[in-house]
Amino acid sequence: MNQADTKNLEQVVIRFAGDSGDGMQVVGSQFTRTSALVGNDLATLPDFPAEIRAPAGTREGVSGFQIQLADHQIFTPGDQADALVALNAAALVTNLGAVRPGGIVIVNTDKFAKLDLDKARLSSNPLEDGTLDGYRVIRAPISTMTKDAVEPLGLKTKEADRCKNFYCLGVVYWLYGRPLDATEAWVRRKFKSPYLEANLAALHAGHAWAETSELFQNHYAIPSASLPSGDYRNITGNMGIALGLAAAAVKSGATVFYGSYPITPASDILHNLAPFKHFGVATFQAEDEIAAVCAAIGASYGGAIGVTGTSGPGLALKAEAVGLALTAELPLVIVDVQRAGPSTGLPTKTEQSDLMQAMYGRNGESPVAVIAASRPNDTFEVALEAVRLSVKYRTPVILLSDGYIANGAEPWTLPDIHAIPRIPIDYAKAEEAETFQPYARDPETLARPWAVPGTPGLEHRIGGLEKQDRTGNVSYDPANHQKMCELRAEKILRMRADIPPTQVHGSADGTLLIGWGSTFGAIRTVTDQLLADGHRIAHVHLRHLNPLPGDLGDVLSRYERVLVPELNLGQLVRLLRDLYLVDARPISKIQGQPFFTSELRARVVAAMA
Amino acid sequence: MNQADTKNLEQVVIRFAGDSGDGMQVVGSQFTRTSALVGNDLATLPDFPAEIRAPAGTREGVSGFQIQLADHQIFTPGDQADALVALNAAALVTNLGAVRPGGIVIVNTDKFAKLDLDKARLSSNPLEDGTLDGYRVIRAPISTMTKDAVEPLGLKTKEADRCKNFYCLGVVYWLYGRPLDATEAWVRRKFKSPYLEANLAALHAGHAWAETSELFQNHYAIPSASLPSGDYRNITGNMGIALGLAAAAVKSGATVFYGSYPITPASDILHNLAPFKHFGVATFQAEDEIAAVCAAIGASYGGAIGVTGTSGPGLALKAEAVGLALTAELPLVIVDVQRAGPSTGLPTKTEQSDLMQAMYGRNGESPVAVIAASRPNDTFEVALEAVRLSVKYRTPVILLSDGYIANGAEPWTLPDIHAIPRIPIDYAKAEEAETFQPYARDPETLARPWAVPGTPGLEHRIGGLEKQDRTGNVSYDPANHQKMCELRAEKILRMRADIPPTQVHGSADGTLLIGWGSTFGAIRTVTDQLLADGHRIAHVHLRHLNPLPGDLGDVLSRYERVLVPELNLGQLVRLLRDLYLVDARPISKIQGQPFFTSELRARVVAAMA
Amino acid sequence: MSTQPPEYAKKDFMSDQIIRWCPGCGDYSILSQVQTVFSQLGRPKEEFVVISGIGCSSRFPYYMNTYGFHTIHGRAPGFATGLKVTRPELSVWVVTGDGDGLSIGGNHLAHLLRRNVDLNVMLFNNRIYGLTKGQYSPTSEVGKKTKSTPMGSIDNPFNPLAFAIGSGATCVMRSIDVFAQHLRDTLQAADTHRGTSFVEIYQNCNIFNDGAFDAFTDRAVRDDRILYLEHGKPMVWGKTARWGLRLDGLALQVVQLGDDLDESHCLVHDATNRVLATMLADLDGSDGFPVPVGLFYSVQRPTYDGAFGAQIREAKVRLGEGDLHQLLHAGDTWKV
Amino acid sequence: MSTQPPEYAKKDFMSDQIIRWCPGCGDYSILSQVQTVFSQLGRPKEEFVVISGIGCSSRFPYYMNTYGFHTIHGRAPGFATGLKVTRPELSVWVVTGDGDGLSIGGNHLAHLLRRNVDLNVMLFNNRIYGLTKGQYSPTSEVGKKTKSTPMGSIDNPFNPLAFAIGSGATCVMRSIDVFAQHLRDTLQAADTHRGTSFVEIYQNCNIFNDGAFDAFTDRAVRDDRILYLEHGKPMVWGKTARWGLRLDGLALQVVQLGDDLDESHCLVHDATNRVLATMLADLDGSDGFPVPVGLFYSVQRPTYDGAFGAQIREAKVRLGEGDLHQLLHAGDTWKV
Ligand SMILES: Cc1ncc(C[n+]2csc(CCOP(=O)(O)OP(=O)(O)O)c2C)c(N)n1
Ligand SMILES: Cc1ncc(C[n+]2csc(CCOP(=O)(O)OP(=O)(O)O)c2C)c(N)n1
Ligand code: SF4
Ligand code: SF4
Ligand SMILES: [Mg+2]
Ligand SMILES: [Mg+2]
Repeated sequence: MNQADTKNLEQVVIRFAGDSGDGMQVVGSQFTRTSALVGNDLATLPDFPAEIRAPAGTREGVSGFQIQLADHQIFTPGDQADALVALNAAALVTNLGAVRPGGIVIVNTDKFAKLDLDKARLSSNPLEDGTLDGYRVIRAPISTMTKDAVEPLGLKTKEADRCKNFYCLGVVYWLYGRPLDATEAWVRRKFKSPYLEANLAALHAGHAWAETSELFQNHYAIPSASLPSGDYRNITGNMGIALGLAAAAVKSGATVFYGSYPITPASDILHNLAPFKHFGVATFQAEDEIAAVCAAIGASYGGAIGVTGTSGPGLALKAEAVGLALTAELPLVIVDVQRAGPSTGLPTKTEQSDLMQAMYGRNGESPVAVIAASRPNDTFEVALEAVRLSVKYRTPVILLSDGYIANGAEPWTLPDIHAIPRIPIDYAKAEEAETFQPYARDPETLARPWAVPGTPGLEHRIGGLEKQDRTGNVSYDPANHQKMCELRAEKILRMRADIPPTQVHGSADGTLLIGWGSTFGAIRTVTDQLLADGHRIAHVHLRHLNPLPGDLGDVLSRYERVLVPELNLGQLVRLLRDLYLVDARPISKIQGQPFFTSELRARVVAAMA
Repeated sequence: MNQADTKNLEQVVIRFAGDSGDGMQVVGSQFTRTSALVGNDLATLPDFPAEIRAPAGTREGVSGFQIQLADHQIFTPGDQADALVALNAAALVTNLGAVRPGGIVIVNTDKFAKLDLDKARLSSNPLEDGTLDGYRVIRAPISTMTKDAVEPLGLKTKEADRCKNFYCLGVVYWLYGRPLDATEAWVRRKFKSPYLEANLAALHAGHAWAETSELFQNHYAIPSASLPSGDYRNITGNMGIALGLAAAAVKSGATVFYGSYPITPASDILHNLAPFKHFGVATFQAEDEIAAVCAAIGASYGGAIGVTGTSGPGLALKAEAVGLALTAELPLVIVDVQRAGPSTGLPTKTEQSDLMQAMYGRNGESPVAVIAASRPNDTFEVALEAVRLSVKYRTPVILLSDGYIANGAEPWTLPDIHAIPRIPIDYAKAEEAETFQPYARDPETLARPWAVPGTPGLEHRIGGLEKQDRTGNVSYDPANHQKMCELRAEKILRMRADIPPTQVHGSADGTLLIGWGSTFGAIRTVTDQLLADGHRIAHVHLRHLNPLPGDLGDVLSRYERVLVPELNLGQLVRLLRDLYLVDARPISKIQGQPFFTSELRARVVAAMA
Repeated sequence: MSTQPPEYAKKDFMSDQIIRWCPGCGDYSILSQVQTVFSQLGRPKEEFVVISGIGCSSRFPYYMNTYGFHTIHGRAPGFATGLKVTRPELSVWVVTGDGDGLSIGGNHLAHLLRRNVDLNVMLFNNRIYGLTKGQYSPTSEVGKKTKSTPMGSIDNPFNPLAFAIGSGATCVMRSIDVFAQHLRDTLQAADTHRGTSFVEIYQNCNIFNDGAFDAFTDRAVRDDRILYLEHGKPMVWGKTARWGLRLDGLALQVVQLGDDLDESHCLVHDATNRVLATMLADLDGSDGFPVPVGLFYSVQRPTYDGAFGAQIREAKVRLGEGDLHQLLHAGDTWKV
Repeated sequence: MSTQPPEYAKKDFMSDQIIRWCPGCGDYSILSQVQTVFSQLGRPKEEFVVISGIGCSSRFPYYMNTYGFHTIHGRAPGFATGLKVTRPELSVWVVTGDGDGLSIGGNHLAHLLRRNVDLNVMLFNNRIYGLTKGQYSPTSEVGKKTKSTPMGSIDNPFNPLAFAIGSGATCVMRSIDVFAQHLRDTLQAADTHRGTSFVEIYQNCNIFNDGAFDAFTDRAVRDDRILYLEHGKPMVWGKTARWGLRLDGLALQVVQLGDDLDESHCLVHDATNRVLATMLADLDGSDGFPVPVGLFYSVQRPTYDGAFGAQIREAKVRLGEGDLHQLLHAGDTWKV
């Protein structure tokens, strides 16, 4: 029995890395589940290779998963790992840089033969050449030990080897004092004999080996966090949006029609929604992005809630049709899960570089609402909000997410479904036929009637040509055009009434960090750190980007210094400078990766100097 | 013989209006030519109906043409007409509002029968109901008089009636003391017997009638302007761009490949270029805007100068491909002849509402150069400039024109073709094969080599994925992505070296009017008027919108007040506020029409109060 | 749908908008026939939706007193698909042109046809871009001189019917603007077909391509040049003389009927035969062959909207109406 | 082109980039054959240009040591057309997939084919979207269960060859990733054809659609299921037994060869017959019919790039090299 002490940790960052075929994402999600179930707060970052299946053992084929867990609220998956599990040579060399000096490195020594080193383009063996100096290295023949553990079950060598992810999981579960039961139950549900038994055997063997091998100096406990009480589950951004759209269908009673053309990293929204047919969600895989958005508009025209989802290049293609929806004044939600551009860019990497495209990427004066999710666990709400605004104001709403939010997972407090407000759908009725005018407007929202085909007496024609106020007939009248352009712009501004007062986190003056989207975690963490250090600093994170909150100008004016961290070359900062004439300064990073807390902190501190 | 006095005028605005089938554009262009030949400065504004051929006699079918001529430099076709020729009832009622109180109105009384009034949706006859009170009305049975004039030539009634535009022209030529010879020569070139004789007969008859009928109190003379000496011709924006592109082919020795899909008001560029094949211009009518821009990029990839032209909706469709060109770092010129949006909007009307789309309408950080023509007679130069920048920096350049520039005509001083600098084309050479790197850069311009297929030893692969600096190989390296994004942005900024110092017209302090595009004439006129009135006011008109001139910040800082007149809801003003943090204010008009001088003046004066 | 079919007159389908086509344009005749046909289909007016792209032809919806959507260039099939799959009870009609439907919009049209969404497409083929003032289109003949092709166009045109068949269409027809009765009959048949009915309508653009179809639509020659295709009928035509089609291996052959040859020797039209439809689509009036109009091809295949709705219903049967609480609580949840 | 054809080995066409397809992907075999064929075409390496869209298949250019352009999704035909008409001396090859070429890019492909630009299209058909991880594609069979279609897809697939023929293609072929020699021969033929050569290549995606073509590509059954089409050759196939195709009216019929029937009783392939090509394109291996591969259709028609260049040359002959001064001074000018 290993006499290792148990040490309490406030937080820890763990990274799993192996070949794409090694099941690292499974390990990551099991570790996440178990940690959530024991009550830690956590945040995760999967790191897929761009290739579908790069050759096994190569650097290109490495798949990783990072998780931070803590006994308090946290917002990021952590900058540097305290522990790394590396299943082969390529995984080790590509991930070692992410480990803090002195961190634990568990390596599968079975995958460091000459062939493995060649595949990883290594000329010397990192186990021997000093690469690992300064780390606490645990060398383990994981492949062999796994094979031994599952031997009795008679699997083929290849199949036996596939169990090694559970072996690792067992090791790490012991190391961080996690119970095995949740994973055991999951394996029982997911696998059939003999794989069920084999995976369990590997899991237990790994756990036992860690406990008995005396290789570990300590093992650790991370007490549970005092999180708000409630029911929790883990959620990715792409799942949160899908659930939010399903909820919109239920809460409105209208069909949610999701038209989409697959594109990384948005495709999973389509995949997640496709099985929700019984919730009143209809999905349509179109021949391209243009057909997808047009079908969504066609569905909205018929009284459904038209939604389309894509990433940046697809948003570009949809621009013309979005312009039609905004002049036809029909509901339409466009989800843009941003990825690194320009052009095809780095399709699997994250970025916040479509804000300007969302704001301005259409011909003519074509204002649309823009809102953004800031973390996986607000995507549900943001999706509902997008539908709500779009239906209420009858205008396109662009919902910005990004690759980091889309694929990252974090615990989400399940909402009480009864507390979610209904989304009122008020089609124009046959009884209004006498006075019906297709472009009359609600005095408060400026929305026009939603008069759907099939309603007797409301027959009318709409289109992309400029329309006469009220009648909707084609009009070339100069003054009317000005009026309609102004009305469409004003309609977006009216949404300010739906935006709650800006929440400021931190001090009432000094430096303001203002952000949007997936930088939330990094900015919030840095803000808290600097507040703790006695700085006068605050954080505002925007959900509504167009219109911006009505009180934002006032908020901004209270601070000496406004800094805008973004994963682009400076986009929100442009809007703020333009609108409020404040000398807001960008803190830009454009590397296909989120901010590291330490990096952002350093840059904020430098800017404050 | 009419004893009418000859009065000298400094300037006069004349408007012709008739049915689309009445040949008003011919009359307008003949009047323009003749006035140009006698040495007036002038500016014109054609006003086409949106329909191809609306039913004759209806308001929708009215086609108009306005011209201002002067004995001094002018910049606009004028706000209000001093004289209107109206060939039917619909033309009269739709154009009367454009005539100044007390102005001359020449009406064809033959087209005011009940049927004509019905077609024009008139319940009473404007010749009788007081509509024309306050104008100097000349009532003339123009149709009848034309028929009589051409009778001897034996034309069919319908054919005879078609000559009435020349009859009008004869009348107006007499009224404004214009010689007939240029038009006579043109008719002789253009028509065959008996139409030749008929049109000449109508022209002379109109002239004679005006002289002898004693209906006119005066006739007028507009002395010639003292324009810079040189050879002149009239030019429309769409022709200027076509000529500029032909000149670019000649001056570079490379093929200019123009790929386009027809769209109003850009189609004429394609039409104008198609006959220029012997200049090294190749034109391609593609199946859509996307194919058009892709073909242009393919041509650039092969060493041609790829150009594509469209209007706003088409620019939206091209966005994704423009992103590829900018990351592939290939030359590409995109001409956007703007029209009123959003969506299909008012396709035949002018607007400046695509500036933000040009700047930001693409996914990712995707900077491109943006330049704008400001009047028909600078389009030639601007087209050359677009090609020059694009070839030199190997990056897309968006050239903004608009419907007003595209179809408007004004005199253009023909450049000395020998004074036009060569456009150097420096393809990478086979001899460089040893050291060739597809993404190495010119230290000054940051341009990468233009290595075209067919060059031995330079085989390489490019694409839309992020590329490693220098080698051009696909790279997912975070720091490299940041570097490449910054390099692409920097490349655009380097173009500042090519922008001449900002020319300020007017006072060195006070109020600055800053504009771009087709508002040039209105802004310059207002500035001159206000300067004359003793105001401290100045005008800067931008050709380069991205990057903005390097000295612009300094210029702006010298003025107390910065006003930005635009035909949109405020776009350049956003760029200026963002970049320079000046409290620049918009003066917006969005009515499918240019600013009237008087209107702009009033708004500027109000803003200065 | 109401149980009692409403009684309409043509004028009930005329909107109050001023028509903005050139006087003499073939679009007028088509509009008139469509208004008449709609009034006779026995459906409430509010169930008709006319969706178009951009072009002269695509102005069509404005003139129909039904629901109408004048969308963007080439994309009408997308809008129509989204509408029809969510509102299958509506009668959806797409109006497009040779530019709108076969140039920028060719792909959407092809995908509509392979999916077989139960709606009707009317492609007004005037072999020119009307609205943009006369450039050649993908159905213009080679060598066409237009403003954009002063030396003549050099692209081989699409054959719209061959394109439709190659894309997997289930119903392919052709009619002509000036053949009022035939056009009405054809549109009636389009309405009846379950699945996408593709109707090419030759339409004269008297401004930019006048007389494009005169060679076989002119009253004087019509009867000798046009073959009216009807399923199960022998393929014969001609007024002054009688002609018929026969099969010669894999080619069609024209024979003159007379003493020893009569209708019974001619090929009988089988509209379910895709190969035959392909061969007929090829005939363009040259070499003594007629120009066929009417029903080229028609087969039954499940419709996309039908299958779309069926899957939703099946999901509801299998899984019950979705329970939102259950959905959110699916998978691993935990309590804090 | 150099007069002395260069001597190349396959490896001269292998680039230095690491190949990023899944191990076992059918794309490897295609790459290998293309490298071999290019090395044997007798053209300088620098004259080859490979242009692709987006997809696993569209990664192709990176692995060829030629000029290469990995463009955007579905648009490769546009780039290739712009390049070829301005640089007709180049050998241009388009690589696309069933998603790239027939979903988002169907229209550009159709227009390329009707224009007949002299280049070669290789469409890797794996009946799935590989790069985006396994959604059904426009060539997937009805009922295909994928992440986006958990209850099975409901769209009738395109038949790529029928689509190509319907679009006006002049040369239509099919080969298979694992038929190395056949694929090489097919690509050689594509190179030879003047005009757009359209080659569908069945390609196994072993990750998302493994075994899609096993039913007729498996070594065990191959010879009994595949019909190799060659112009002028009787259409017979089979190893264990011999089978042949005959014409029965407008339908093909399978006959077993033996005592009283031999090759001479079978249909002889006429690759210039579009109707026959259409019928052959329909065969999918069901009902005892074979899966045809090889040359379905090939005719000569003027190429777009040829006519494009000819008009430019003709303009220069007729009008002389353009004189810029004259051009600017054309029409009415005046002096001040
Ligand atoms: C995106 C876009 N591109 C181009 C246009 C310009 N445009 C309008 S209609 C048209 C062609 C119409 O041809 P067709 O469909 O044959 O209609 P027709 O006018 O002949 O009836 C074009 C190119 C447009 N409106 N939108
Ligand atoms: C504009 C745009 N939309 C969507 C995508 C995402 N996407 C990339 S490849 C692909 C489908 C590829 O299918 P296919 O052409 O069959 O290639 P395969 O991967 O199967 O070889 C899609 C949808 C994209 N890259 N760009
Ligand atoms: S241009 Fe041609 S198609 Fe268009 S309305 Fe006029 S006649 Fe009809
Ligand atoms: S996903 Fe399929 S097509 Fe793509 S590389 Fe892998 S095996 Fe090949
Ligand atoms: Mg047309
Ligand atoms: Mg595929």
